[in-house]
Amino acid sequence: MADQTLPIPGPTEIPRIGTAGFSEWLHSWIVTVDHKKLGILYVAYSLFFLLVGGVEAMCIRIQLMFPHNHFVSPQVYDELFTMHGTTMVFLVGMPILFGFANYVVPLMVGARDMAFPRLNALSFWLTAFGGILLYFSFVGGFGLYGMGSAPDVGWFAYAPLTAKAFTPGHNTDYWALALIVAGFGTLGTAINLVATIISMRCRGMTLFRMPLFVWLMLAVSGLTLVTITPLTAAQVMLLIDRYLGGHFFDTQAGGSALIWIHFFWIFGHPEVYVLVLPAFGIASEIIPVFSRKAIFGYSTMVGATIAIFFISLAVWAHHMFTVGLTSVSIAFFVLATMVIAVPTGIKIFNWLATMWGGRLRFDTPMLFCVAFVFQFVIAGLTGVILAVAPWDWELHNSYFVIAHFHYVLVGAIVFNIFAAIYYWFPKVTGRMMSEKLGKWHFWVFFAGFHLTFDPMHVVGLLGMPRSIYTYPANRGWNTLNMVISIGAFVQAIGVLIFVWNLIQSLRHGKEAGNDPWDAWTLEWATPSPPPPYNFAVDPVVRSRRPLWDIKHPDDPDWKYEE
Amino acid sequence: MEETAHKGAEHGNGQSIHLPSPTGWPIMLAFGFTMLLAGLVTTFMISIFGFVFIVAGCVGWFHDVLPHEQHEEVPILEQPVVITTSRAVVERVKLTGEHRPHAAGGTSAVMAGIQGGIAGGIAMAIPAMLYGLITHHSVWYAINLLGGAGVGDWAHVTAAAIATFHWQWLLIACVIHGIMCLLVGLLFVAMLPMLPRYPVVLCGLVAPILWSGIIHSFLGFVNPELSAHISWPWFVVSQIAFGVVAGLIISRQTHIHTSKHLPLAARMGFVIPGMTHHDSDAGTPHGEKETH
Amino acid sequence: MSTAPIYADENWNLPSRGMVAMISLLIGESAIFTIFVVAYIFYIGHSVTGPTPAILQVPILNTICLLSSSITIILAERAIEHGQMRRFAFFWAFTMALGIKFLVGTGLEWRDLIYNHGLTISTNLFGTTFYSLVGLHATHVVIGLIMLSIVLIFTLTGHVKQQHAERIKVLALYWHFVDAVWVVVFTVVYIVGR
Amino acid sequence: MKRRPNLPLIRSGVFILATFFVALPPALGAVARASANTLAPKSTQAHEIFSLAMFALAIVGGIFVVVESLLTYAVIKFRRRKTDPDQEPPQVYGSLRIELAWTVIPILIVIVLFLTTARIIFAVQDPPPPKNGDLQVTVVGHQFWWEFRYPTLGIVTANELHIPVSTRQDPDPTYLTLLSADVDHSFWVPELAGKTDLIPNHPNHMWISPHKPGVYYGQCAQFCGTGHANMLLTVYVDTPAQFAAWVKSQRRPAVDDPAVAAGRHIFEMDACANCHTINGTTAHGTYGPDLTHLMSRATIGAGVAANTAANLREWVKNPNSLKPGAHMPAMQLTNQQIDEVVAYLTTLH
Repeated sequence: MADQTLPIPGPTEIPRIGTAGFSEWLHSWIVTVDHKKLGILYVAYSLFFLLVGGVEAMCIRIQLMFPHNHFVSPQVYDELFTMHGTTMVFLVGMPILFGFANYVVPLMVGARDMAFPRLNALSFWLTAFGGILLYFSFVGGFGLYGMGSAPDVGWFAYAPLTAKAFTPGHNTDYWALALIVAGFGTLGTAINLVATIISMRCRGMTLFRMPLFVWLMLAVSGLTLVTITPLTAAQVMLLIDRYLGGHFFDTQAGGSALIWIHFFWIFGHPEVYVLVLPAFGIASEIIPVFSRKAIFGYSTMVGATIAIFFISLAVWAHHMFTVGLTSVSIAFFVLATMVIAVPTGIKIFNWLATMWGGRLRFDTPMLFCVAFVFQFVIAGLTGVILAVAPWDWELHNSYFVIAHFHYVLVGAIVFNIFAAIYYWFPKVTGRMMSEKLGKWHFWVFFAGFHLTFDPMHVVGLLGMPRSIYTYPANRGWNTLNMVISIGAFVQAIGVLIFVWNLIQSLRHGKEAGNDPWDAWTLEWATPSPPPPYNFAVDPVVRSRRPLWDIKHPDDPDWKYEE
Repeated sequence: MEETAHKGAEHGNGQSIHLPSPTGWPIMLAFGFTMLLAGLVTTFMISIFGFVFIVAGCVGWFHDVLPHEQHEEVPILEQPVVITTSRAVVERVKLTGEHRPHAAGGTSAVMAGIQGGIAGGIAMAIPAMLYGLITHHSVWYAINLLGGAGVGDWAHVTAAAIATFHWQWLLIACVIHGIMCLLVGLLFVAMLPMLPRYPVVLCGLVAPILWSGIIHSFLGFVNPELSAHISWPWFVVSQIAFGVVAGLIISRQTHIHTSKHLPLAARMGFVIPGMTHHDSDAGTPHGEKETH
Repeated sequence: MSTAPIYADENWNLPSRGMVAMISLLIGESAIFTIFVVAYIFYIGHSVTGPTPAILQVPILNTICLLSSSITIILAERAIEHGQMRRFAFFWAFTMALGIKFLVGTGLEWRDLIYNHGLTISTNLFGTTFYSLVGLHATHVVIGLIMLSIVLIFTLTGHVKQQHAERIKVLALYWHFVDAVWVVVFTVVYIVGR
Repeated sequence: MKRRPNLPLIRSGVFILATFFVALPPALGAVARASANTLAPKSTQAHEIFSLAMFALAIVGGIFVVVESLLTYAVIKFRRRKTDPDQEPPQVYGSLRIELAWTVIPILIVIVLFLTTARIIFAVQDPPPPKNGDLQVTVVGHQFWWEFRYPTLGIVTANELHIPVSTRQDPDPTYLTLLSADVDHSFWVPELAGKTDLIPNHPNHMWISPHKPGVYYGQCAQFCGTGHANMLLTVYVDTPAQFAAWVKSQRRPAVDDPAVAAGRHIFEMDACANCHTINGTTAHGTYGPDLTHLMSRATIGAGVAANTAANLREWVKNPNSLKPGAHMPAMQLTNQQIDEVVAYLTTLH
């Protein structure tokens, strides 16, 4: 048999939260430089903002339930959708995925910590304070309806609506400044991750033996380096306009509104891949474990990742098919956008092939991952539809687009975020999450998701544009909007079940042991939760699935890997 | 894990491990930076306040790392980690010894596909140009059809215009033709071993006719101008020329005939335990690294 | 039981994390500069009123100073590698002097533009893009000089030793980047844009 | 293990998908009284887009059915059963051949789809240049209303665009030049054409060849501020006779009815004249819509309310109550003054 007892040491006791030592406990989290604690902080912070952004989404959906509804004023509605978008992308999506990376990547590559633990702490706190500054806008300054001066120009903040002439007050400044702060944090994390992945790998962990999640985080970090920075640069220009009287986006003085759109989407499109690639990474870890098979076509997956990395930098103008580009440049961006579907398709086929012939175990993480694959196929195909530029002239800025990108952001990314939480929760806390509540969470959220976003495609095809706080009653959109809003509430219930599960399992979950899923990557070779030093002795690996090699000494992976 | 031999080699003495000590300076620096910018939307004093924090944070941080990094000693506690599985048995795809596949995958196959594609592309051009020469007395006719119509900015072009030389159209035609031929070559090399019998018939007859049928069904929409000027019999002849040449080259180079009796999994080129040529060198893990 | 031999690769050398991180940072910085350079190029000739780039004087001396500081910092790197600390301090200080000369030159140029030509950041698009791009670069020079001066202080007090060569090289890489960016900025602003 | 593909299943899948995308919107759109359905083309451009859309939909629909069926099959077939022995399935590390196949086939599909798309892009976006006599309209986007100028006809109007029908036998396309007075907007009438943005300092062009007379609805499709949702747009496609009559009526100077002279006086003397134009009076403002033929329009406030005396009264009293974010201030007139102004406005046919 393959049983093997390893003398890897770990703490005998999980540190408990005692009321007596509360200030000490709090202090230990504030001054920590441990990648695991920072990872937890990231995830906790993002989950908090997930709820906040979710509440904003609920308000939006209540407002749109009926035509001519008066739940919120137009001004507040604009603030809500701007803050919803900004929150979900910058305060939920990126931090939570970087949080997972923070926790898992050093463990996966067999390192004691990130390359720069203090920089890691700085990055987290910058991100956190950026979020707080953004939300301070609700109370800072004077505004309509007690909403303060929250940004109200859309998360894309198209110039010249952001110019002082059109948005006096500090709404836009809050948006730009908060994102610059958070952006520096993100940049720091990206640098840290690249350095960790390149320079901190344990003995034997060659690039082509890294788990796919690590590969994808390497790509994401690289992509972050070249995408967050253009946004920061453009926001600095915006602030120069607003504070120093510059003219970058001042159309009265010859400035260009168009160049902002370019700059924003040079950031904005790769940003989608910054968010979705970690989700791919999560799926590439979970699907093999629950299919009980090695990932199908590891090298192709890596190749597809690299292809996506490069192509994603050349597709931004597909957000701009209606701004009046020349036909030739539209054709170029159509081609680039369609081509990126190819490596993405390869990934989907490879996940399918991983499941094919496996022995699928539908624990909650796997359920979320399978739903992810199912929904991501649709998201990808509606993406191809939107890449067909003439059709995009009809669909651009309609609810079809909203449906498409929520299929990516929720159907793919949020589903994988949940999968990841269910998957790594035992490692982080030493306790399992409740399977029963997990299944409830999955099915309720799944139903709510489809109830919300499937009809959104139709309402978009019926010509409903985005960013509108009210709509005419005679366009045939009323019933569908009602259905969408109901779906949103079903999703909210799903999320509440999840939160309840989280709290319950933290206290009463059953003991997990170090390797509850019978998995294969290095993080499962440490106690749960791992000790501060991760590995008492530096691990040495010979294949992509080091734990498989131990569990199956007669049939180790390194014999077969190309 | 195999690394038990390394225990306690580098870090500490087996009792404790150096880790960077916790520090409050990063949060102070982050707070200062946020305040510095927050001053822009509140009052100037906040910025000054933030600046003081930044300076304090930088100095404090500096003392953390210089002259040498501050560490804390984390004691190692012995806690056994069990790495085991209840699923020790791994099923195998049943294969007998003579079913070892030949070196069908890898870069050599890709090269064969590329060569087949190029050769097929050249062979295909011959009937196409012949068609132009016979019907319109111009070798450029077929090229212009592909290149001019390919980019879609044709509107009611005359046959005479199609028959004259245009360098842009030639260029575009070459690009489209080249890409398509390479792709189909690669597709052949991927698919042929799965259907190992009569490769030349498959490539040279079945595939071209299928392909022509598919194209015929939607070309009228993809490109009406091209569709209006195309001659389908000649089109099929060109496709067959491609298929025969590409199929011949690929089947020669990849020994497709030898894989006739293999099970489907082997013909599909799966890398599976028991089906790989790595089997024999199990004890030399150093060897595998070079293959990356 | 496993009989697989222990896999011990004798040569397990990974790149230095400091160098990797600095290269990553510089990739990000390049993206920022790219955006500003693109904006500058895009807006050439778009100014509605006010001074045009024709008023610019080509800062030849400044450029020579900054570019030669790259050479002196290389000499400083070599010195510390060989443990010649005095030589290191000399070249390091020389590098800083060249950097300061560059900054002073830029300051004088700006003063001339502001007071003699009436060009400020809010005058017109040329002013906005010019001061932003050159100012962004100057900010990097200032940050570089602060870091260089910290190293210089610690060198003079004897805290910097040969074993710090690795970190010094990382810092020097940043300085090289600042110089390289100047080549781009110089070309765009003073040659293409004029 | 290998089974024949279940053709009836695939067909029904395609059918359901087609229903969802193609049949459902028109079915729902038919219920709507003012449909803005993207799948109900009524012009040359929209027809081109629609046929391309159906082609693309056929392709992605096919892929959808194949991939999702494979996924469903895998999930059902390879799920762990209670009776399964607790052991690992055969490990498969990959297959270069298969991966090559599912790389090359999508690329071939992409090429076909791209070439088709490119053709339609050129066909729709690069029309033959306008001939002499083709109608040209300048559309100016404002926060939050539309200004339509017919330079060749000397007409300026707002929010309701009149263009002639353009049959296949007798094509008479209208060419639009799109400008913006302030921020980004987007001109979108789904049944007539795809959208084109109105961007300051960046004139854009589009053309429409509507096939069927009628009224078409659309609205601004680029977020432009508080009033964005109420920046509606109506296009009247007229028969040649109707269009000629409309042009004739619009070219007359404003009606001058002595009975409402008091209202006219308030209009000219008060701030109204700073922003609005009424031909034949001293009011020549250009910040707000031209009111010379106000009563020829069906709605006020860019489609926010029907053009009735009651609504006009409400509007003059406090525009923000009807349309939050509207730039027109409440004019602080007495009730009597409001009545007089409204009485004057209702004469402007």
